[in-house]
Amino acid sequence: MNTPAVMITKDLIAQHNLTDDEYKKIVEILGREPNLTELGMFSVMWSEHCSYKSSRVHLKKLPTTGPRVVQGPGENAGVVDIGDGLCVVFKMESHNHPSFIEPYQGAATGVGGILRDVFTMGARPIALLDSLRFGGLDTPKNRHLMKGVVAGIAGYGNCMGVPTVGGEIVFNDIYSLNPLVNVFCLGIAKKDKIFLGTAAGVGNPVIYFGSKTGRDGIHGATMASDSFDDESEQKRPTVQVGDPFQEKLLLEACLELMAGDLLVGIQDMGAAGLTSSSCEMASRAGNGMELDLTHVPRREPGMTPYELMLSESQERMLMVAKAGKEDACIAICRKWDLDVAVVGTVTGDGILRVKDQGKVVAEIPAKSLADDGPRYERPYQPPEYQDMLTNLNYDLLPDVKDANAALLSLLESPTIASKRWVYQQYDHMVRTNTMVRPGSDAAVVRIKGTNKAVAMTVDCNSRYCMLHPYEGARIAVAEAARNLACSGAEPIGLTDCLNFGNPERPEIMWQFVLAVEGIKDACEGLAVPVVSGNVSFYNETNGLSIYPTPMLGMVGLIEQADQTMTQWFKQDGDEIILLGATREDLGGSEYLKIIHAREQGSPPLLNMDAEKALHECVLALVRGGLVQSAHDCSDGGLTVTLAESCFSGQDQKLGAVVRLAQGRIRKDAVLFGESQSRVVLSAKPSHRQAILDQANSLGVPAEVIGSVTGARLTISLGDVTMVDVPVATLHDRWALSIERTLNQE
Amino acid sequence: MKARIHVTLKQGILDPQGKAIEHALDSLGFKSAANVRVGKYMEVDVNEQDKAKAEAEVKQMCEKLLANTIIEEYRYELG
Amino acid sequence: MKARIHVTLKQGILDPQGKAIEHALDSLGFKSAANVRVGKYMEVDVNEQDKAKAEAEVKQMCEKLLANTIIEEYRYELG
Amino acid sequence: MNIGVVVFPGSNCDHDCRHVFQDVLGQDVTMVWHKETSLTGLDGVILPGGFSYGDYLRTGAIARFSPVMKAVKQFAAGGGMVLGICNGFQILLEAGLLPGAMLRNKSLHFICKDIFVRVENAATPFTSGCKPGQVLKIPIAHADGSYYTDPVTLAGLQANAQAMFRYCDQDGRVTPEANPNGSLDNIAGIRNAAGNVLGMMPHPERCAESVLGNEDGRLILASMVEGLKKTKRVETVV
Ligand SMILES: Nc1ncnc2c1ncn2[C@@H]1O[C@H](COP(=O)(O)OP(=O)(O)O)[C@@H](O)[C@H]1O
Ligand SMILES: [Mg+2]
Repeated sequence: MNTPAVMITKDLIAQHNLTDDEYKKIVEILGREPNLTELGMFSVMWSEHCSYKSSRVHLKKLPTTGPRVVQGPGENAGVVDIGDGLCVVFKMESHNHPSFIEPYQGAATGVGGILRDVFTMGARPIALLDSLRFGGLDTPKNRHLMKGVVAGIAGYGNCMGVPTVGGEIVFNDIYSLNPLVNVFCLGIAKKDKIFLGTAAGVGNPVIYFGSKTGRDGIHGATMASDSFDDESEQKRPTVQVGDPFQEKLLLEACLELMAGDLLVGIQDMGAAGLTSSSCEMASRAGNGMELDLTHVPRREPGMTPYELMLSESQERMLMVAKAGKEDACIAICRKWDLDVAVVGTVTGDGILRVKDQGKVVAEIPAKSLADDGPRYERPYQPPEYQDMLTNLNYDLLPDVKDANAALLSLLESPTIASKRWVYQQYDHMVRTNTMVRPGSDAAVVRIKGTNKAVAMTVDCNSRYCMLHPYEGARIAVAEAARNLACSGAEPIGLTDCLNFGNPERPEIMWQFVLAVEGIKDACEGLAVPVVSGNVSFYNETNGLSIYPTPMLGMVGLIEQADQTMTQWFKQDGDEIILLGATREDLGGSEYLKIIHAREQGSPPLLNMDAEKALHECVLALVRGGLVQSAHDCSDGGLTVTLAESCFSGQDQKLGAVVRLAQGRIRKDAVLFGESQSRVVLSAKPSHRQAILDQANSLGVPAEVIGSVTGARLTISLGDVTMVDVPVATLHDRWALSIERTLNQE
Repeated sequence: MKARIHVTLKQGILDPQGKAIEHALDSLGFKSAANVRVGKYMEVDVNEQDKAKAEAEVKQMCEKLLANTIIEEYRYELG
Repeated sequence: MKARIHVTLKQGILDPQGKAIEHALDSLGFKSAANVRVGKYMEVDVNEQDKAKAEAEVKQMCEKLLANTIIEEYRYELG
Repeated sequence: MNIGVVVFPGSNCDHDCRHVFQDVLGQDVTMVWHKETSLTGLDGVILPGGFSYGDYLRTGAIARFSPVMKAVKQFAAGGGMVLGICNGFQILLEAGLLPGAMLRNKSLHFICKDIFVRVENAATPFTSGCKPGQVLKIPIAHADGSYYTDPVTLAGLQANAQAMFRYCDQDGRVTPEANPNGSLDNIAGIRNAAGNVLGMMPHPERCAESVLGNEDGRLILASMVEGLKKTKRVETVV
């Protein structure tokens, strides 16, 4: 080892976001001071983003096993068996910080990253979903962010030929300086052809392929582990530019490589690039690796080992081939016009040894880099103001007077309004599998060559999570599963993307710990395993954190694709049935925010047994062919759900007349409260009794509340007509709201 | 006055489009062509007699809208 | 030698991108800006000492690949 | 029939076209890599949708120089049926197999949605299964679909009934509102003068199965298969 050319000073250590203790540990591991390249490698691998140092101890609690689980967390993506020798491979990831700095490229490279995570496992990606959070659209900056992010996702996903079949977007000013961009990807693979990121077999060649390495995104991983402050501007040169065309070639090349008997392991170069892919693959196999940077394809002259090891240039992969198969691998890469080079070998000594021009420039135990990073049990405690948020005196809020106006305002609020402006920019039909397009509770894609389909949804009500992280997280899981049930699917697995503020603050850590516990309990209650996930901390600016946003992506299986259900009414004369009980649940509702400008109160109560029974009931009804539509009640409550059922169908808009009993609870709670575990069904009158019997046998409250008829939505409470508006008017407000807002400049 | 504005990617930033064109030129047999970089060119009529004012205006336009200064740089001529 | 190539839409062909930028400039308060036209700008290194040859080469590139002469026109400088 | 689906780097509707011709319409399909120089043995050729060469520079501009395009030109010159869908249409334009060019959508956005087209000419091998004036619901998915050509060429297209599909509303009215991208004369698809090359922006392969809720596109693709059978018969007689 030659002596470090650069003195490792205290400043340098701090610039690499390493604490004194962490640095001491590095010296201990190496038995000497690191050189600059090594310091950089440790700093990226031990960053929050790569090492999960604040979250690991808590994530361990999540249930990750189940009869269908083929691969749980720890690999590039989770794998779940769907029968017929096939698996679904899925994961969700955030690209929040880069998207704030450069919305188009940030979002685009986020899509690129998650796609690579899925196709490195041997799966062909067949669907994307995106989950977005922006500040209110009343500022040019937020509009600019939204336009850029949506264009970036479209630009990358469309070019790749992977349909973006769904997603969700919520607008709240808390996200103005920290927008969230989470992307979910699902692929399909043969069960006996799953590839892992492992560098097994001493002597096997290590091959680099894809794009050339440039100076992009150096320190991207540490940036994602750092809060923004007023100096963030200076971090800008780290922006990476995506090349979806190159990624498309990479995808096809990978699948062709995997079809042959050529590979031992493969991994994409995501955050921390060549460093993470090499040390993680070696560590998983208990091996070492020797890399010679001399052979790494470069975009620019004069790149140092430090830059080469830390670059986050996109669209690159590392594979370990079977010895002797190098030429076959190289030929396939060349066919697809990719740069390719043998850059190293698997070694048996457990050391990641990096050479450049014949000299050793780094020498670190692979396992220390990949797995022995620091782990923190950070202190946590609720913020002082937590009680103030939940204690809301409803007596101070007058009950609803003009329910028509309230409904129109809710439909127009961008969180509820149609996201058509967004999903029309996404190719959501390529690959000809999309059975249910964006616009229903869950997206459904058929699996060619089988009778099956998979349903997918992403959900998280972060206002609930802010008011009560545990309950909010449970509700998010329940809502996701409910959306699947309404589509006719049974949940088979979950991926999460946990977006939070700075974990070094006890109140943020408290939110995190409670949310994880909520996910755990809800997943156990519904028997859904968590198979992959991602944590994004430090979503805060100048000490102001986002709402805790544990985003969930849930995947469901539909055994018979023709038993797929959508949310909109189908036929005049059908009856409308409400499953589930309505309580006085106004806390944290969209209604309180829009009408009373309050984000307060306790989130709705969730009884997991009732929720489970509801899913069972809805699934039985859908499979039995007894219902024509099923739509769960979420944002905006029963009235918004009914309105959406009237007009969200592409081909026709239908009216409804609904009569609700005037119980002992507030009118606004009946109309707009967000009680959980409720679903609005429509069905032929001849199926009424069978439906009520089915619900009754499962203990699910069920009530015929009206019928599909006419061209207006009319809702009465007792004898009083509360809502009476032409469906065309409702639709117009809902459908065009976002477009109108964005086109105002 | 007419402003002629060039917006190009900053040095070091990946230019996938330039790369693809370079590759295409090469396979078309233009072996002497190299280092293709692609940018935008814009013409804007600026209704302003005072050259200094017009210049300030155009600079503002570039900074605010026409160039994405995170990854792009710009230059302009007035006349 | 470096070729600097401008490819722009022919006069008379609607340029929605130019229109959109014009509109955006207007709402940003740049009231004096009008008639925005957007085109492409490309730089290509041409490894050819003879200027005439280089010029012929670049013209060929434009005709064959860089511009679609049904909708676009091009001009270039060499230096 | 043996149908060739050309695969350019960046094609992404190639599998979809194979699926429909093979699994839905029961034909043989051969995937043709863009470096191939011969199309012998094929009855018809599809240039599928996608982003060949990333759509960099202009859509279809680079793909048109792929080695296979020489063969496609010969194939078309010999009367072979060629269908270009979306990016395939754009490539046919750039290659000069069809007249005109594509401009950016008027909205500047990529647009993916169902639209309606009116079948302007049902007396062709690509549309024989349609009724004249029939309205089809077919999805589009493109950012550069605003068809443009000079007035003389346009007049020629009209005179020869070469404009095959025009964007219309649900009731078949060709209106500006029904034009999703700013195409000249609401043109959604054109054929060449000889009638054996068709380019269209909408994706018939995306709506050819009941499981996807719409089978209108099947009319066009099945017509093409029928058309191929007929030309095949003629060939063997001669
Ligand atoms: N960012 C987005 N991208 C694609 N589709 C979206 C996006 N946001 C919302 N959608 C679609 O709009 C519909 C309504 O979304 P949402 O109100 O979040 O549904 P739910 O409340 O049932 O989860 C869904 O079908 C969803 O997939
Ligand atoms: Mg829902």
